[in-house]
Amino acid sequence: MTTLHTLNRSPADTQLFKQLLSTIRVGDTLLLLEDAVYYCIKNNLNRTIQDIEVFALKDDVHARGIPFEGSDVKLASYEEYVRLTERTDKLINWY
Amino acid sequence: MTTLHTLNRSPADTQLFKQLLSTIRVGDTLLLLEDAVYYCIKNNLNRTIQDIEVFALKDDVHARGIPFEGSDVKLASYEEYVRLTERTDKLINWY
Amino acid sequence: MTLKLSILVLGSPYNSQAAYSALRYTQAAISLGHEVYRVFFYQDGVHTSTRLSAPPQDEFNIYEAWQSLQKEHSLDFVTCIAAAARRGVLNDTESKRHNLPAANLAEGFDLSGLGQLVEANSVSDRLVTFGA
Amino acid sequence: MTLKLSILVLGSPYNSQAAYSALRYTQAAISLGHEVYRVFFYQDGVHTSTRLSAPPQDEFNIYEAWQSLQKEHSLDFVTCIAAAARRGVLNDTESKRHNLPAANLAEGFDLSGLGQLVEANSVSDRLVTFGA
Amino acid sequence: MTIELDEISNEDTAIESKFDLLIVLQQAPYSSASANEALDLALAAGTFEQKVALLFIEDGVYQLMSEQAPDALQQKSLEKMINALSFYGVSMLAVESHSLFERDLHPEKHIIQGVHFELLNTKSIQDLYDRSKTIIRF
Amino acid sequence: MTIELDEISNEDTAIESKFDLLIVLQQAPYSSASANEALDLALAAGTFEQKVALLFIEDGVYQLMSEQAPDALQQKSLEKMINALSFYGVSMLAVESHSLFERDLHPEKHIIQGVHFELLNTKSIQDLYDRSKTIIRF
Repeated sequence: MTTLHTLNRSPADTQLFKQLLSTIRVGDTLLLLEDAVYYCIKNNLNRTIQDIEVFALKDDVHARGIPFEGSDVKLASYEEYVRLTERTDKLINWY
Repeated sequence: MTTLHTLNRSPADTQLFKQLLSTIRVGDTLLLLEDAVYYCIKNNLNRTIQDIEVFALKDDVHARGIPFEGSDVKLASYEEYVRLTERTDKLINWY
Repeated sequence: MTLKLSILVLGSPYNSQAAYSALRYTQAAISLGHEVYRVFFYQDGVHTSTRLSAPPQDEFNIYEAWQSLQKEHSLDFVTCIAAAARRGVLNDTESKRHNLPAANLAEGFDLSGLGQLVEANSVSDRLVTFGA
Repeated sequence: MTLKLSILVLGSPYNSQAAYSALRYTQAAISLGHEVYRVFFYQDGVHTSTRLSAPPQDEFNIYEAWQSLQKEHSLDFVTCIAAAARRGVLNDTESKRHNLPAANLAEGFDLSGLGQLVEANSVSDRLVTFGA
Repeated sequence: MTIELDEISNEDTAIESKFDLLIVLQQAPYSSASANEALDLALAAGTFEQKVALLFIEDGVYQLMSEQAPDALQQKSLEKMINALSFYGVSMLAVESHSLFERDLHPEKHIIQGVHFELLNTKSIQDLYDRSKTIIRF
Repeated sequence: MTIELDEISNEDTAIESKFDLLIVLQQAPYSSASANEALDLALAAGTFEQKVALLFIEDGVYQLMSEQAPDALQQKSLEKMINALSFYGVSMLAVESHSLFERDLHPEKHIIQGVHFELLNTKSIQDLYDRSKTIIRF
């Protein structure tokens, strides 16, 4: 069973991220949206959560002016968010 | 010049507390209200902020069922909150 | 694979991005051919369903956008009746029942109980929550 | 020493304790003989000024409590006109201006601009803020 | 309060059952309506005969403090609602043990009695998520 | 962006002046109206000839990111409002340096240009609080 996790809080909310980390598993997918797209600046998410495919919502990234060259995170549109919902067996929204 | 600081977030909001700590000075007063009254459980505030008089809003403490025997923090009513406003030169509300 | 989706909105416009993100997700789901079974507005999300808002002309109108989406696709929009009454969102029936002078629930939204959220969850493939 | 106090409410009832704590503080300040120059409602705090709420009978009615306090002491309550229009709180004038079918601002509250907050700050000894 | 540290219970409400809905309560009570509205949803789901689990985690564990006196703030008691849950068929109340520990809360000393809670560690919570169709966080 | 690390400027907007109002911006933009409504207040206070200072701190420093394109979310540009501040007489824009550092943000690389910010450390911020009659946090 695979789970799509979405996260919408900035890296400043360390407690929420800790809860997500203790729940996410190899094979799951993580989508960063709203203020969670600020995780893309430091670009070290893939060291923290290995073997998890990470996406960031494109419009949230662009709106906030986040530099994105060379990032390991993939950009996703809202349509791709829906497709990720399809592709996975369940969903947990972390907010 | 003395300042009355009020704090209304629970100890889980470490960033807010950090901001308050970097601003509060000897002679200032701290009033814990709303979810900040949970600081009274661990009862180690007086080690973190020495030489600061700490109050907790009584009705917030009672509503939340916080054990209070032997605490170094003093209970204050809303009237006493107003009197603390009088007694100090300025006010910073941390929320 | 076509999914049956329900959407839960928990945050108010302006205090969170919940109502906006949920709008964009719902639009995308419909454009991809999925069934949106119900959109449920709870907690401060009930403020999305007012008809008395007046954002500046040069700003995006989140309320109108939701109302148009409902109309265009005949979607089932339910605002929690208890959460709304507490927060000042009433339809004609509720307004009269409480002897209040006016109503402010937008057209296309129904006031109903939490059973509608529970039922939506039980029949949908996913409940997608937009929190504050 | 008698203080001239102004109060700023930034959080909505039910989503924060701001409106409640501000109410209790304002009551206490008045009972101790201080002057409450103005109470200003901004951001989601504007929801405190609706007249269309209907909390359950057995629950405390925060809206009525503010309205009674205003009436009893003829206090100056100002709700930010721009923040309120965005969030669905309008008086008769604003409602007509925007061609909307009803108004929901409670009696005793005035819709006005941020200048009222700025002025309150400049003439008051303290501005006490209740945030969310 | 009965604490069973990750033991498997034999009841119908067993720790290994599947849930239609897991409600996660992570906010302190009284500063907002979050706790009340989450419990309202739990009661509604129980009434509609859905299998419901509750997880108290992070600041949400403060909702379980004994000796709450919310009339000081003109609010209603959460304890009554929590006591009512089992009558409405809510089958499992779980508490994350680390959240209690971090907050210096001791089940025997600080937590309401007479209600059965499962005390879960991180691994058991991952299992609880797996066994729940839908998760809503309050 | 001109960064002056705790230097004292000679202008009327000097770092040592007193302020009627200090507006603290500590939230990221676009996820709520907080940044917009804080800046609206700053403009209003400037219009009424009050001495106003702004402090960007914690997630509030994200409001200063260059290359924001909020039309992607059908929202208006904050940058225009920030540029307008000096025309409305807002006398000081301060940024807490540690908040930038913690977020891997470099003034030359990530922050909007053409606006004068004072980069302050903790000590200078304490002074800024001292010199402000009223502090409102957004």
